[in-house]
Amino acid sequence: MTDTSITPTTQPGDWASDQEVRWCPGCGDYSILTAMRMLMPSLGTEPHNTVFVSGIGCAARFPYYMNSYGVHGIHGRAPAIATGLAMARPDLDVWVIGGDGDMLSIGGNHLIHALRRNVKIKVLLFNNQIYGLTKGQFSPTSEIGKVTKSSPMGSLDAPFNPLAVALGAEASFVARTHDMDRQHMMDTFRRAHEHDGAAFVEVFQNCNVFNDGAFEGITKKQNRDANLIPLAHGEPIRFGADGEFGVIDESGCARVVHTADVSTDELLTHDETKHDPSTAFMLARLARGPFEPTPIGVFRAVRRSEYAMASTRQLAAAQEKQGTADIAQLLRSRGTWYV
Amino acid sequence: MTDTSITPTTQPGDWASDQEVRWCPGCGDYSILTAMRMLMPSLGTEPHNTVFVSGIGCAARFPYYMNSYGVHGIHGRAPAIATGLAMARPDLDVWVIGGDGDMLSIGGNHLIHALRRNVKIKVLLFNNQIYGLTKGQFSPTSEIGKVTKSSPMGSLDAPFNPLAVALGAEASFVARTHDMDRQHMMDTFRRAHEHDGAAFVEVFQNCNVFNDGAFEGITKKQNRDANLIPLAHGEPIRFGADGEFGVIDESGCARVVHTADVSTDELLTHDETKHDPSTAFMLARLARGPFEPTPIGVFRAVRRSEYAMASTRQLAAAQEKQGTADIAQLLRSRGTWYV
Amino acid sequence: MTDTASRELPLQEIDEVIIRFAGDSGDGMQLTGDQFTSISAALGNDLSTLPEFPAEIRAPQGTLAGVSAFQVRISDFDITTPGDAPTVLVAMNPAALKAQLHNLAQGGALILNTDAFNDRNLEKAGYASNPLDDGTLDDYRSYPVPMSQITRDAVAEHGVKPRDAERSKNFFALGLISWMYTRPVEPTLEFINTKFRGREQVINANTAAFKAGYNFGETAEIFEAHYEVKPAPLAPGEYTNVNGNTALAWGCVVAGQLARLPVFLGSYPITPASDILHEMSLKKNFGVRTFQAEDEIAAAASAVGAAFGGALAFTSTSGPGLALKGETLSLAVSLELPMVVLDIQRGGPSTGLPTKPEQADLMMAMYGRHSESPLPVVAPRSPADCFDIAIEASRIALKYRTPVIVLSDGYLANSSEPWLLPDVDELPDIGVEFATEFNGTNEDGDGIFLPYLRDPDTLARPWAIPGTPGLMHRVGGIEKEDGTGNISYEPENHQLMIDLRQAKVDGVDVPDVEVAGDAHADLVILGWGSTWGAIDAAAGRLREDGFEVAHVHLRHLNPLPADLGEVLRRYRAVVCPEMNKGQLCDLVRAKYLIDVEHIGKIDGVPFTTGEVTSAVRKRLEELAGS
Amino acid sequence: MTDTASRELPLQEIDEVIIRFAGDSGDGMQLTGDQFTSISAALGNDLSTLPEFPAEIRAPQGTLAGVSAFQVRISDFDITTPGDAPTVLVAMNPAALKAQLHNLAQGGALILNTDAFNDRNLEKAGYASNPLDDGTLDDYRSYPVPMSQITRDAVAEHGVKPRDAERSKNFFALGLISWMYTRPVEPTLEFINTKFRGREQVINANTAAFKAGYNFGETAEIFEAHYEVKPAPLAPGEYTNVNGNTALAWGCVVAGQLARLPVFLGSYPITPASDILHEMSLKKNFGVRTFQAEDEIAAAASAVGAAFGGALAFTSTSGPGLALKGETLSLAVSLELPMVVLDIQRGGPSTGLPTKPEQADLMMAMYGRHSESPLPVVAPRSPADCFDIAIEASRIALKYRTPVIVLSDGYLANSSEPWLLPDVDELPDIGVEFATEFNGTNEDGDGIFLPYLRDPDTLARPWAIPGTPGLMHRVGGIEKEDGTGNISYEPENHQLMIDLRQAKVDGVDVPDVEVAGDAHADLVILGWGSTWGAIDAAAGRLREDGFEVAHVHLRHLNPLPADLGEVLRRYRAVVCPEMNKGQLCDLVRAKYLIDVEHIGKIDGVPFTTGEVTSAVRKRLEELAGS
Ligand SMILES: Cc1ncc(C[n+]2csc(CCOP(=O)(O)OP(=O)(O)O)c2C)c(N)n1
Ligand SMILES: Cc1ncc(C[n+]2csc(CCOP(=O)(O)OP(=O)(O)O)c2C)c(N)n1
Ligand code: SF4
Ligand code: SF4
Ligand SMILES: [Mg+2]
Ligand SMILES: [Mg+2]
Repeated sequence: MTDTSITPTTQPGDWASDQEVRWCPGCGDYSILTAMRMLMPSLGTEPHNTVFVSGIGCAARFPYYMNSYGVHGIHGRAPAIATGLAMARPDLDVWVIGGDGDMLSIGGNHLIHALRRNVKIKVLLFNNQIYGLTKGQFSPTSEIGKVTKSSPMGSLDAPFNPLAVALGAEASFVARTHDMDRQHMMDTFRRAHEHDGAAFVEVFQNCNVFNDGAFEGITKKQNRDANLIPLAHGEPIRFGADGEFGVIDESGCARVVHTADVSTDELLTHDETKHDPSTAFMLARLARGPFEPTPIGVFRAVRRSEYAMASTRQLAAAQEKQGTADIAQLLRSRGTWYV
Repeated sequence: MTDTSITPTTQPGDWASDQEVRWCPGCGDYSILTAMRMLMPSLGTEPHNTVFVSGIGCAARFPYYMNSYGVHGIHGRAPAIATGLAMARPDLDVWVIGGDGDMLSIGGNHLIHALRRNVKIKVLLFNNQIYGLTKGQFSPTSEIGKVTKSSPMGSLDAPFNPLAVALGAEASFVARTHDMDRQHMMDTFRRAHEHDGAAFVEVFQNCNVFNDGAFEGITKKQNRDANLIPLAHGEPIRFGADGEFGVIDESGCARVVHTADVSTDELLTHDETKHDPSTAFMLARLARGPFEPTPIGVFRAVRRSEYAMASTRQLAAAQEKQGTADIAQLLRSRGTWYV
Repeated sequence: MTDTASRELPLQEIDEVIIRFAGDSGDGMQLTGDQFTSISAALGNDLSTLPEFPAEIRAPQGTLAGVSAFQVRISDFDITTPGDAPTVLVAMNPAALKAQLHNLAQGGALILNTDAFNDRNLEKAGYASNPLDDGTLDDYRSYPVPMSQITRDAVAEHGVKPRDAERSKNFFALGLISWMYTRPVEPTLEFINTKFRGREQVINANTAAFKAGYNFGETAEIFEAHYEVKPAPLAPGEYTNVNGNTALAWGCVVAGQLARLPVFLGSYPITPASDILHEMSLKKNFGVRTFQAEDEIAAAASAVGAAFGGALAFTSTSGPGLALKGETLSLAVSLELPMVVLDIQRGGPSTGLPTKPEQADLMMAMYGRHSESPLPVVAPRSPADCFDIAIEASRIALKYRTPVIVLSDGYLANSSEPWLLPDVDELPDIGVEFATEFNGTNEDGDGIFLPYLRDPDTLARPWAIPGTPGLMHRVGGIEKEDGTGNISYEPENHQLMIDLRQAKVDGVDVPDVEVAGDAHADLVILGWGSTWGAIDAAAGRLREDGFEVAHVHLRHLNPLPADLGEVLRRYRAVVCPEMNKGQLCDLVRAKYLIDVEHIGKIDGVPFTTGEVTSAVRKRLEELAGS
Repeated sequence: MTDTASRELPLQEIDEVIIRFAGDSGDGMQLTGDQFTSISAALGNDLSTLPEFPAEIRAPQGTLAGVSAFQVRISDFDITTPGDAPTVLVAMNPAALKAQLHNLAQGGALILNTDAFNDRNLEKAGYASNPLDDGTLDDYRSYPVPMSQITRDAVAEHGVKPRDAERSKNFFALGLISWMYTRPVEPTLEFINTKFRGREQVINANTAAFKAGYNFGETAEIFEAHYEVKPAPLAPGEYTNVNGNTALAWGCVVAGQLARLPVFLGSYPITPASDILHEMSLKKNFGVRTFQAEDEIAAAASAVGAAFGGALAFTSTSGPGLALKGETLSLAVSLELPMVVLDIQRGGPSTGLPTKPEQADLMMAMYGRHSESPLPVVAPRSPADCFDIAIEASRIALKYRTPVIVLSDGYLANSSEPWLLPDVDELPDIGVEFATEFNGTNEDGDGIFLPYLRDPDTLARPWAIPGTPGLMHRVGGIEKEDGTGNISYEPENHQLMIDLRQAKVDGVDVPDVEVAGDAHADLVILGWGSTWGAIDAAAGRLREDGFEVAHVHLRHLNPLPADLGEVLRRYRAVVCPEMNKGQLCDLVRAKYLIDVEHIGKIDGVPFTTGEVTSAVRKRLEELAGS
């Protein structure tokens, strides 16, 4: 997956801004930041052609720490800001960073619309299943029954499955990674970057202050074998220390089986390029939460018309047809008369 | 599906308000209104226990024409208004009506959050794939390439599949019907009404002024056989004049086949009660648009905790534990001293 | 049939006429009015038009709710409004009569399609008896014409189905009115040919109906005279007829050219602003990118993004949408990026009266954001001025790096007037430079970029767009340190930044007040926005009546012209007609402690010249008496 | 160790002390301050507190960004503010010293944890040399105490891990301060036992540390004296200590009881308003339903829905959220349903300074909606007043069927004061009746329900909730016909409804102005909201200095008290201190044409008594001189 044709012109350190990083010590955001800084030199882009756009939240402080252009926007609106930017400047590498509250609560609508439009922005949702910056209320990904400051008797809200939301919203690129695996993050972010359209990546991120250990059931070293299902394009989906588990399709739903109990061709072969998102959806729904076998990797990566370039093509076609800008002609276009 | 145990205390006419209906002559909204007025008496509810809540748009004028309580809200916010109402008053029968712009564009976020919370509101989305009230701009369900006032060279926006959005958002009840089949509408609305939670119904609705014939490919009499796939719980999914077509699962994606080419048990048996929404999603994605075989009926109807009642239970539990309201005790709850 | 009438009817010269075409939405009244306007424009009349659309998309045929109207005023002198009351009403059916009669001037002419006055239509319009013969119309000059029948007969030979035949009756009416006001025939025949190109039958039918109408006037013995309105003494030059929304859209497109920047519009449809989105969507060849966002917040946010990227960014909306954009505009204020917000005001609160104008978003434009979020506000005063105001707003936005709000309204949006085309070469250069170099040094003496280092004159910060090597920086809505733009929670810095943002807006270069009329009068009428026409006309009438009156019309509402207080203090009375409850009044009162008196009206209908005249006259008389 | 100190140190009686505890976020300074407050309250002092939280969730340990502080003022007289400058600063590390020293009063006492002044911490705090011995502290009385070490030693015997031992050092500091100000020991020991119930080791460690601190004061020979602050002459009765957010939340809960209505709160978390949501979420046994919405718009919309359903509905937020709610509030204005919006103002624009107070949302509260959308606005003046204002806002909302905005701020939200508990039976009945009957008849004489038929006194419309047989009706944001509430596009009706909505708000029963201080002074200080304490104290100081000064503090901002103009006109000068750029000033200037002079400050820090005093004194001196 690594594109070796690119000779880095920058070093990871070139991507670090001069601002002191101010997340809580131990926060998962640090490792994501490191992964991003380490990845950047190999992408063949430059800091000055790169923009990080964010909303509000702990995650949303991310742009301050990257030595690129950046917009720290307002709560929930980053996908919309980024859409305008990406349309005006299809030449830029635009990343959107936000938390589960930022992009699934107040900003849910902008997210799903950006995804369906397939505008070339790379959306990383740092899912810590909590509102960090406002000090610990439940978020749209918190589990039912979660006791927080705003849900002292337990939250009543069924959580979103971010990947299911994205797939339901026509996302052409959908992936998941987690803050405990730098290489996997880098690979996944690279794939998002390479995708010609809107890319959505859920990053399981630990908030050690308000929701510590939310993803331990799958990301902790000793749980990974049993619960992390790495997706690899073209490969049958199997996992476990010795590949003893696999995933099959059962009338449209994914189910975990012992590989011993089924023949290999009964196992689902992962195909991220399928145009119909249903299989990806099925995989996204395999786990009911990060406490049972959960796939990570690229769920879907399909080509469809990228929005900003399509818009550019319309401008070109219009110029072809109507001629380029001519103010005098514009002012006369509804007919004139002389006095 | 008709509950015969209810003796109607009202007539359809009792549900008609004194306001003149003001949709364009020929608008599909009329037949939906008729279906609703005809259905109501058989539901065992009364006009004074019923509330229609809407946003803004042609569809959103609906509440004015029902002789019940009603709120004609603001653009996009009907699901949120209804959520507050349904929480404050779990005893009421709350319906939400809106167009594809109202509930999928500006109001998309409120819709998906209401669905995931499973608050007892019945959401009918009148999908005419256009902005009617503002006189014909493309909507989030308009097809790519659609030429409208705001997309003179064709829209670039990939449309949402409303059912996929709803399923991606954890909707516990998801159905589709269309304005040319009164009985099917009535059956579907009844099912929505009976569902103990948030119900989402997409109604294909013809806007004869700005988007005439959008659904003809499936709803026109002569196309129905070939393109309308009626879903029936527990039955294999087949359609066609003589059941010559069927639907199968192909590694998690739905596909239309000639029934002659497959054995009956290869056909998908429709199970609306499946907890995993993946099969329903697959069916929702079967058609890429209303021009090829498209399922109608109830895609999903599963039980999960209803939000308003869950909230009521928390209030009761709190009273049980902390005792009922006592102002004096409240004011002393942080400790006091005497001077 | 020739261009000049033949039956020996007197040809009376009149100085103006105000005609209102009214019919069912399906009757093509807008088209008819538009075409009449075009011919009159070509004849050199001054003119002003105002369409009136039904609130419903397509209310049931024949009902009051379905009435669509178009008012056009043509004159041989300079006019600024479409006129208070039509002198001629063309009513295609009973509903049109019922809905519009109250507007008609006393003794005005009524041209009625008698065929439509059948029982069914009368009932739909809510007439208990037939107004044609129950005395309802006694105070007017009625001209009953069986338009449907004659049209059907006239088009019969062209093989048009009877059901379709009647659809040409608007051309009959146009023909008749063209005869009455001695308009030439050819332009309309040409128009029909162009408009319906390729549909022979339609062309033939409409042509036949039009000629039938013209001939009817000439031959039917019901008209006493026909009329001529001579050209007005307009400044010589090339004119076009624009409404405010079109002019505004063109202004935005042209501003991009004048700034040498790509134009971006993020918008969400809303009456009466949608046409700006529509019009700008047609200008892709100008490099204009339009984005129909999912809502108004996204529309504004996308404009912020585009502005960060170096576009000249716009967002267009009406009141409810502007209310939604407040938080995002506060971000734009904090980011100090250029962008222009177009608010086409409509009746409120809430959904209100979406198709009716109001001027009640001024306070929201000033204060509809949390904390101290100052931004410049400007307002056009006429349809054609919308073009200039778009360029002026863009100029301010770019020069000062600030969001600017333009307050137009539903009246300006839809009404139109002849516009003397500007000399393209005389249009201002509003371009600004992007930052490309370091503008500071760090402790080590190395060059650095300070994104909030201000221009000492304008207090604008540098605009360095992504893609510029070396100038990478981050902007955000948390309070920023002066100069570096880094997050700062320092009290002194916050006070400084609050003061700087305010000073920047206060320092926008706004021209001094222009006093129209009698500078030395006792009373000045203060106005802003679309009331200009009515106030100007009222001042004219009052002067004709021997009063002295001054008129100050503000195009810049924030900041106000530096000399405004001083100018207003010269007068014994300052009155301010506004379609609101006194918003400009309050701004001026608070700022200058001048007792500006409000002349209010908020009923969805623009001020008439008469309303302004009589309100001001009353005050003038008081002053004279006192 | 006993309650009274034994070493023969003089016991000085003082009238007040202002102590600021400052340390790293993890150091437990809030707990320490709270507990000191509690003991002092029980001793009968008057008191006022103000916490200061770091802007970051958990900034790196030892850095300036991570400093958390708590200021408490105790006195033997009546006080209204937490004091301008602390007279005692407890600094647990170099960062705390660096961040806070500038606040300390000249000559103030510094109690320093010398153990924390190692190279690493000094560097983190940005000290080039050690302030303990480089002269930095020469102007203060420093008391260096090796707190970490003594704490570690003291708790060692309890088997606490050395790493954890230090965590008790805040109790050491509390013990020391308790000794200095002769606070009793038992309440804190009890507190420790309750707070850490079940965690024996922690109880023992904290107890040991606390006692060690107390004993250190008594035995270490570094203090010259200890002090006593006698009880204040507070009105007798039962007191509790509340901050503004808690009082506001309780007020909302209690308002529901007083109205006999279920309470609904729709909210989206935002600093500094979130605690209202948290607190109300804990009151489910009062039938309070809280709903954490997906955003602020949904929060407001859900409140509208709940109000339609018959609940007493609230929505709580801060500036950015209120900006988002504008369109929805305009709907609420149009629907004429009761609801209360709580805006806890913070520094802006945009994200601004989220943890700092400001009073700059007043204009947005007044005008942050499109068109003419008037609604009542009220503001509490002290933490305890938040309770009353919630009830008052609810009363107005219910009586007049209107949304009401409450403007609190981040200062009131977090600062606390002793609150003499009200007599529950004396709380007002704010209940209103739902409509249950027809209130009109149709042409046929049949009874009908007119949802917009108004009460002639209040102009409120009937509130008929779903479930009421026969009263089915529809409400909406399109303009409604007076009486029937049916959609109406009629011009006269629109004007009428605009006027009625305004008249209803203008007619809200607001008490007359209360003039505090010298009613016949030349100068009056006009204030609103949280500046009350500082203004009141400043007025007191000025009077002590021989000046006459009046003080008018507004709790009702819309409508303003009927006699406000008349009262203000009695004074030669009206000055108005506000944490904004002159918003109340402008409202009053526009309305009464009175030259209200702005005393501005917008740096995220509340006015100190000193600032108000000197600004007003200057003006008083001018007046005297003139
Ligand atoms: C309009 C608005 N509403 C609310 C807030 C308060 N707020 C800031 S961040 C946040 C949520 C943070 O949660 P998340 O997005 O999950 O990010 P995290 O801090 O967990 O990384 C909220 C509610 C705000 N800043 N602006
Ligand atoms: C805040 C706001 N933005 C925009 C509008 C304008 N508007 C009214 S309805 C509508 C969309 C109508 O389309 P849809 O929801 O599909 O309903 P339809 O008319 O097709 O039934 C829009 C954009 C509005 N009323 N309020
Ligand atoms: S609060 Fe949680 S998410 Fe935020 S910085 Fe701290 S650990 Fe990270
Ligand atoms: S515009 Fe379309 S959706 Fe609206 S009423 Fe007319 S036909 Fe129906
Ligand atoms: Mg989060
Ligand atoms: Mg629609």
